[in-house]
Amino acid sequence: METPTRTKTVEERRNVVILFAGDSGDGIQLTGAQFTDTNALFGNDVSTFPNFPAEIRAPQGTMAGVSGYQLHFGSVELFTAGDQCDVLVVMNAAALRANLGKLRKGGTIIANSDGFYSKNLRLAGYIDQQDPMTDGSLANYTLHAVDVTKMTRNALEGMTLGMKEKDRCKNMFVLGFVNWMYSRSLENSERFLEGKFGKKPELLEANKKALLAGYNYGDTSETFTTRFEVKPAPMPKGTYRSITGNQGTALGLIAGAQKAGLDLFYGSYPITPASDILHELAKHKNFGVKTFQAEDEIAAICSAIGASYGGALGITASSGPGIALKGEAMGLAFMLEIPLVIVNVQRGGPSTGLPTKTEQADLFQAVHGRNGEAPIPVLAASSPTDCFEMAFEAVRIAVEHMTPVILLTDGYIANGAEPWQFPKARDLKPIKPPFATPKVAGDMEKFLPYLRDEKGVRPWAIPGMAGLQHRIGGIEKEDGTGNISYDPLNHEKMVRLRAEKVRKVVENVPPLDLANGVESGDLLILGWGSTYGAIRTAVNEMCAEGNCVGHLHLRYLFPFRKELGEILSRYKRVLIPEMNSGQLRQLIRAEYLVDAKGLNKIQGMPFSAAEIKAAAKEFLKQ
Amino acid sequence: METPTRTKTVEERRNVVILFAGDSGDGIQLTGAQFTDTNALFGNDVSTFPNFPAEIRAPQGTMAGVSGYQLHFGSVELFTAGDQCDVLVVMNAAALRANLGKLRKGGTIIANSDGFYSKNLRLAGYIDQQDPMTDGSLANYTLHAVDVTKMTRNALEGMTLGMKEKDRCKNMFVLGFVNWMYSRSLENSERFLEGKFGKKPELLEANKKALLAGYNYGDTSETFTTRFEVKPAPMPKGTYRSITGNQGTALGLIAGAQKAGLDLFYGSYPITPASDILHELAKHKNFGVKTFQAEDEIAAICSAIGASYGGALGITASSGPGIALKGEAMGLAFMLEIPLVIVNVQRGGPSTGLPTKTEQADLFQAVHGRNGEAPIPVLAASSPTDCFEMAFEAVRIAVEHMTPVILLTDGYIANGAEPWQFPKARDLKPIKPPFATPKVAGDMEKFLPYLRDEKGVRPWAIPGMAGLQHRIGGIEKEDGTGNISYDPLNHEKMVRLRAEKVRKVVENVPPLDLANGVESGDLLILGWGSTYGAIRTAVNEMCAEGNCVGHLHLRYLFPFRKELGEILSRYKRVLIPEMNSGQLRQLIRAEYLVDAKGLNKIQGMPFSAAEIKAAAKEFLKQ
Amino acid sequence: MTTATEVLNGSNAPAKLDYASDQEVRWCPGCGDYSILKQVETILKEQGKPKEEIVFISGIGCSSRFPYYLDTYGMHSIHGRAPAIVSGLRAVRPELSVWMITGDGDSLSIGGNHLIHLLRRNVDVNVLLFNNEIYGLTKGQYSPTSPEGAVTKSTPMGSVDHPFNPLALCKGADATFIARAMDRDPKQLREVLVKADAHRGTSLVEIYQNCNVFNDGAFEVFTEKATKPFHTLFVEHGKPLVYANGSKGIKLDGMTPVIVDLAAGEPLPEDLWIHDQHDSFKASILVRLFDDQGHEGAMPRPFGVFYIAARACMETKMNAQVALAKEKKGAGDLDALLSGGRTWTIG
Amino acid sequence: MTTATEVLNGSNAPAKLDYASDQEVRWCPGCGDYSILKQVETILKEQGKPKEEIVFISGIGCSSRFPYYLDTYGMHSIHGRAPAIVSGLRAVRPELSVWMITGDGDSLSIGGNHLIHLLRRNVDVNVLLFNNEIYGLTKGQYSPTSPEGAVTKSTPMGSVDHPFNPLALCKGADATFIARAMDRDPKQLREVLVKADAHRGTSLVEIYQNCNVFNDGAFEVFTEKATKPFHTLFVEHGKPLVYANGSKGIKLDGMTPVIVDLAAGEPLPEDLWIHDQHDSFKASILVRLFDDQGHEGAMPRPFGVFYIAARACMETKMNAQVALAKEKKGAGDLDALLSGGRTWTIG
Ligand SMILES: Cc1ncc(C[n+]2csc(CCOP(=O)(O)OP(=O)(O)O)c2C)c(N)n1
Ligand SMILES: Cc1ncc(C[n+]2csc(CCOP(=O)(O)OP(=O)(O)O)c2C)c(N)n1
Ligand code: SF4
Ligand code: SF4
Ligand SMILES: [Mg+2]
Ligand SMILES: [Mg+2]
Repeated sequence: METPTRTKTVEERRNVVILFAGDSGDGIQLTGAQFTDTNALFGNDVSTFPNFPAEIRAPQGTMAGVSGYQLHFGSVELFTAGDQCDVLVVMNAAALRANLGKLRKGGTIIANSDGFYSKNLRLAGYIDQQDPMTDGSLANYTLHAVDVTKMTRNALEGMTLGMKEKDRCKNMFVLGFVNWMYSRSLENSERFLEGKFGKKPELLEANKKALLAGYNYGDTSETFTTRFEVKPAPMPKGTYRSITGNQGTALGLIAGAQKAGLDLFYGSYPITPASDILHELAKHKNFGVKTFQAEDEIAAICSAIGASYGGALGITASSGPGIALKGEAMGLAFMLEIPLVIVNVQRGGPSTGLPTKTEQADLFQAVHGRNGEAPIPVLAASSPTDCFEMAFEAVRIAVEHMTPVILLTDGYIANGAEPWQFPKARDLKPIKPPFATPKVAGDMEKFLPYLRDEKGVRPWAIPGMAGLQHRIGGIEKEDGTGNISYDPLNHEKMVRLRAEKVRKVVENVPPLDLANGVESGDLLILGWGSTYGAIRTAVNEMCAEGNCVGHLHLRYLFPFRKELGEILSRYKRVLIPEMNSGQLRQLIRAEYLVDAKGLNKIQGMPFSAAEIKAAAKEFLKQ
Repeated sequence: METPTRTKTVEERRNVVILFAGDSGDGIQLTGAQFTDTNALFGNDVSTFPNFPAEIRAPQGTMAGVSGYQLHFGSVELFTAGDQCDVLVVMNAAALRANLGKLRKGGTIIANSDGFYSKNLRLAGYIDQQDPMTDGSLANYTLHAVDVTKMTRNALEGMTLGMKEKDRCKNMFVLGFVNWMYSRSLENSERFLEGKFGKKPELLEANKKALLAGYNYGDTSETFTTRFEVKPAPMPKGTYRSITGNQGTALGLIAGAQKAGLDLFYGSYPITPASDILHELAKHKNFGVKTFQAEDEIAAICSAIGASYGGALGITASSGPGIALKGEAMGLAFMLEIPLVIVNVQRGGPSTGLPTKTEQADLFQAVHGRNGEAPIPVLAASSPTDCFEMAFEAVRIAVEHMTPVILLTDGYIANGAEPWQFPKARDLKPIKPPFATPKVAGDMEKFLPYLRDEKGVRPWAIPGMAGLQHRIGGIEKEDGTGNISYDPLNHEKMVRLRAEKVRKVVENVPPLDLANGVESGDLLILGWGSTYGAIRTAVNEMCAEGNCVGHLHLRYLFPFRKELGEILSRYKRVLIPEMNSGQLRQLIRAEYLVDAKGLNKIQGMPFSAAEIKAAAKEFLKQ
Repeated sequence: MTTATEVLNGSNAPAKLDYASDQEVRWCPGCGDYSILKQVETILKEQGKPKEEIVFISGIGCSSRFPYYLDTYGMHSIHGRAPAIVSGLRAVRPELSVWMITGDGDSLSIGGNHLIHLLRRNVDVNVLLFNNEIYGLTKGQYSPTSPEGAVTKSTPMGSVDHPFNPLALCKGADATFIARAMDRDPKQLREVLVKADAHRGTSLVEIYQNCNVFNDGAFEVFTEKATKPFHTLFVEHGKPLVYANGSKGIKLDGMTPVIVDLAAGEPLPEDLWIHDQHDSFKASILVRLFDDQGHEGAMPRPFGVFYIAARACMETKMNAQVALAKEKKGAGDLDALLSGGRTWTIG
Repeated sequence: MTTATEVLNGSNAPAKLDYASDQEVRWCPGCGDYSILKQVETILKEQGKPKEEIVFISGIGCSSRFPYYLDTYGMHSIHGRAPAIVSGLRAVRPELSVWMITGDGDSLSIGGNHLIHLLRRNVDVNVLLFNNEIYGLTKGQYSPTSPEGAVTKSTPMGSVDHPFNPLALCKGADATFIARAMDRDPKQLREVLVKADAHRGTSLVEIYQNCNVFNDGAFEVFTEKATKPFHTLFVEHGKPLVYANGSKGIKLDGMTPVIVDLAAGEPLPEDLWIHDQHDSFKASILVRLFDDQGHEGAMPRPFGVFYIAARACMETKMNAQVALAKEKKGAGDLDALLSGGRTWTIG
């Protein structure tokens, strides 16, 4: 369809941060995701940060019920969802009160005036009925009050839908309006609606009408004199899609299994924010993916161990509290020396903590959280797309090195989305399982299940392979035969052999490489995981401002690559920003005796580039 | 009774290491414990090392079935069970083959010749019937072959007991003999037998007869021309008893509970080598001790949490694999901020590992093995008697600081025994629980369950206290009220407040103090846990030999005492011996950026003083 | 300060129930949990026990938020572990009134083992098992009580797991009190709760609870006026099993229960199954009336108290042993314990 | 190389059973485990399945050392978790023959939850539950099947826990195959094992096993010649419940089983309970014959196959969904998956 347009001034913007906020019931996440999609399809770079309300559902209109979706889109390369917002779209008073702090001075507020009646104000906690719409407290911002409810209802006048259904279209009105505001056509959103409501023509019509009404409202209303335009970003040539971290992880795991020629078995127990990996994998059974919702996290990892023992790729995932339950079984997998991938989508801790918020405080748990000497490779993904890469890498290491592998992501990148120039299947590294060769009749030579190759890896003999029957378990084993052994020297030997095998894992991974900044100088900002975007942005800006700063981002947290020490030594100072109390910092200090400084934010919220920049500049002054 | 004696030459010995070894069924542990007791009562210093066969039972006569009990007794202060043995008492061929390596050249072997028939030799793995009794392979030792079985049977001639019962008295024959050999009267052993078989007069008589027969055999047989004497040790004046580490832990916990005026609730699931704590506590119900054998380790710790929530002292214990299961619940206890003591009697790992052997490889797990930022004080006991002290201390800290506390011991000190100059109840520190005061009628002020005192400790309000009803859980709490809070800044504040509270714990403990050696100099040997005796012995000898060496032994492993850094800086080198791959070493390096060297033995066996001395001298040369 | 009942009544008047806490109730509007909370508040109020002597322990799940909304002592613990926490608490504080709140995932998935051990030990606690046949808090995965074939977030092609029959499982674990109720029948729910509270031992009450967001209508046939009479069977001790407004009854053919039509007005046939809440064998069959209500000629689903048995509680026996030990050996003498009886003196 | 049977025969001749491994058997002399090992070896030999297609998974405990002694594939895993490992293995390798070896502590204490979930999912595995009513490996603490009052290392004043009735618990968890056997009756044990192996689904076989070191004689009344006839009831499908050398039978009075004397020679009374291994209601009662044999007029303890039900296995349904998905969508196309359908191109 063609969309009406009057001439209004159009201003160009380099990049825009817009935050949609409202009740859990207002369809905020969908609105945000749709607008993201449209801009991405248009060619902008995008980065998003969905911020869910706490795991419980709150009564409508309360602060506790506010759901937010922050979108950063631009004509330039972007690495974060943005520090401050330019535009705040709020469906009610609570949404405004909860997010006003994120809006830059002079920013624009588009408020659904229907969400500001006395009851909303009280539920939002505005004391004695003060009304931000009218009391001038928003003087520093451009405020547009729009009665979205009324106008949506008007637009759907005469349709036989009930009032409830009609009001459910409010978010489409808003979407239509922002599409107008940023000079986007409705085409993509309409295609989406057709896909979603294809079977419900009435709902489809209603949503389309609301969408168009919102668009037209912007176009016609006198109050909006200017619209904006954000040109496509100069992204590398290629085909893109948008992907969240949890999707990336799921796809990386499937791709890895496919490249290894293994069926994928996913044993898991639901937990926020890891559940979406289970939901995603369950959709792809035609890839030989089997998902098993276990009775608890222990059964989840043990079922995965059983699957790997059977010759499939066993995978389990959870978040902190669930990972805590898997420690004993990780020890077993470590002793069995079979492939296993353990994903931890970190959330705010300790204990139940802040289930819907992000944090990086499970690094110690990943590296040290087991009884006995049980070193396991630990990887971390730094962005939604990197979740794919590192999930694939986790599979490769687990299979080719016959070891459990821990992959750390977190709530921020797990739910955040960004454009992804996805690879071609054929370009993905093949993965070679070290399968043993079954005995042919007459071959009397004894099979040694713990005989190691040059990488220190043992053969993978699975049930069904003739002549390779053997017994394994969690008790210390005799070198070679794998039989139970209580011999003191054998124990020490095996402890060292297992550690050596894990150490060798990082000999076969890419050498360390700066993310950006200078090769040596005054300051190295060393990061891991989801702080990547914020650090990279900060370092870009600092370099532009003439500081000698470099950014190294670790994806292999245990063991470290050997060249790390040398790189650290090239800088006068080392700063380690983490969303914890300094866990990587501790490991770095212990390994390299470097007096690294920590920048620690433990608020269940990602760093802003500004925070990192400020701390770095402070540090440089010292 | 008076025991016959002929005149034979008596040689004096400063200290003696004797090792009893035989089948699990031979009553070796009892024989060793009895002889230990006799020597301790006589006034020797003693130190023992019972070495159990692997958790499974092996067929009689096999290497796998050998049980050993090593006793070091002397007229001087002793800190270990001894590096090498002077005397080896073996009941069969397997016992000899398994332990010959521990016997010093020129040492004495007392062998039960009845245990060296062809079948025994084969089961013991002596190839083609070679017989150590005859093939001269023991030329470097003094060998006494004694047919214990026959002589025991002869001694019990005419008693109506069955052959099986009679043979069960073999160990008493041996005990009688060594009592003679070391000039000890049988009185103590007889008293013991009377206590044990009081109700079974026939068995009592049989055992006494065998005991006396063994004694007389030494006295009469011509082959034994000399007996030995070990004079009492110059121990501090006072009253002593003998105690194992697990007994010490149990008593320390009870004493702590008594001093705090709390009932003790022990929730636990059996596991080697921690089970004996459960067995010991279960005997003392008259102290208000309740033991609960839970369905698993998770239920064990959770039941203890429930008990502490109810105002009792909740305690749980296990070993590595069981502790691994408790991580999530520790996080809960940490968030609830209630008293809880978690004991880990470490064993060989990882996974099921070496269940009956000792190791120190769970330090990382104790310090870092939880999700989120959940710092918990970690203590470690250095000897059987220190288990009492540190268990008491763990209770004090848990109660007065309202926090879970982890106490680490290990299989070596848990099963080992030493003399203990036990304290008087009244001399033990009183422990003051920070109970809240119930509201009196009319008091309308709101109770704040998370309001902290100067130590950062919250009040302990238990069900039944009027007006203090409140709700707590594992989700992040609002400072003061303890209500659920998802506020970002509150989260960071609470993380820091909880860490600060734990940091303060060590402000109220004794300042660090060298175990022995010089205050500053060339080398500090830094230890923790059961390596105490070996390090202390090594350092004593080195100092005697004129080296500038000091020995510091940590009992508080997390957090560290503030003066630790300064002490480390007083020495040119730091050596850290551990029965792991260097876990304390890592924590020390991270905290103080000191290039400490590790001495690591991972053989399920304690260090010998000689091993430590050798490594230290090597290090001094560099 | 909003309280459960205010939200229930949609009113926001500051009226405050005695046993309600000052915390805002945060379940989805329309959630069955509100009704259960209200019934519990009501009977607490009726009984008037001092608040400080009441403790609510829960695990994790929407249902497990329950303790926050009552002004008693309460712990919102970790997923599945409430039974173990309750066991420790009861062992040391047998005089308290303890309630446990749990969901079908919390108690039958991750917490299944602790639940069956709680039942065999017969710890004195009232267990309210909120069964909504879904994982609510994690937003809609199937649970161990979801019917086979259930299409949920984690089972796009339908669940392949045969569900638990919760009461059959509890009976198998030797529970001493078993009952079933539903959020939509407040009166019957209150009656059952009062009996559960009166029982000494573990009182297991399964409560059908509607999750109107992720599993709306799961129990419609039992709760809706039109269908309720024909699909529900309310059992009463000593009374025959009769339902469908008296038009149908249940008798036993050998050990197999069968439905019989009852002629209006006529006296009831002799051979109807008479409910005996103390008969373990009968209870073992009664819990087996668990037909899929979609099936032709399905047996109705029983509600009410299935079974009550008298058996001493773990904590009672535990405390008796402590008392006995003190009586025999005398209250612990620490010095005697420390010296251990076999000592020697030096100097 | 010593094999199980050598040790059994006390002989040390190098004779080697086909299915025995080269590992020395390390149970205490006289342990009931030897007999069970021998019966399993025997039926494996009889069936002659290729060794490489057989897998034994165990937990931790004396009994769990079992897999080491057979020359098949085997895993000695961690305490209580064997059912979960089995579930994952079966899901990906449904063609294998899988056996699970566990003890009363391993399966009913720490592993209780995994066991009941295994049963409800009906994973196809033969579960041999070695019940010796004690923790053997940890040297003698009471277990969830130890009788109340049991004096053990951890219960000097006697256990205060009411024990599980293992088969009642399994029936409550909707097990599809339930049987009981004992180490001392090799013939009956073999018969039961063969039936268990033939069943598609989880075959739960409780085996009374004597721990002669820590709980000697726990099952004497059932195993000793003199008492066995009067305390054991061997059930057979379609046959009346008769025991005590034919002198006693069991009939049902309503739902309550009662003992009746049978006159020698006379035809059996009509109303004796006829065992029907497919009747779920009857099985629910049969598992309840669990009297303490010390009591006057105690019901005998049933042995044999109690119950068999046909129900699809979890792994069968799981693999069917995968097949269906492939049929519908075609075998996964990785490129299609990666592109995800909504793409845009730059440049
Ligand atoms: C150890 C652990 N695993 C998983 C979770 C995530 N989780 C929270 S509640 C829940 C299940 C909720 O279902 P149910 O118990 O039926 O309660 P409902 O929300 O339906 O009332 C899960 C899986 C958790 N909090 N902790
Ligand atoms: C996580 C964990 N907890 C505890 C133990 C110690 N443990 C080993 S076997 C066992 C119980 C053994 O009893 P059972 O399962 O009946 O087997 P049995 O030895 O009697 O054959 C226990 C508690 C362990 N190995 N791992
Ligand atoms: S999700 Fe379901 S169970 Fe949870 S509060 Fe909402 S309606 Fe209730
Ligand atoms: S302890 Fe008992 S169960 Fe274990 S091997 Fe010995 S006799 Fe058998
Ligand atoms: Mg639920
Ligand atoms: Mg057992």
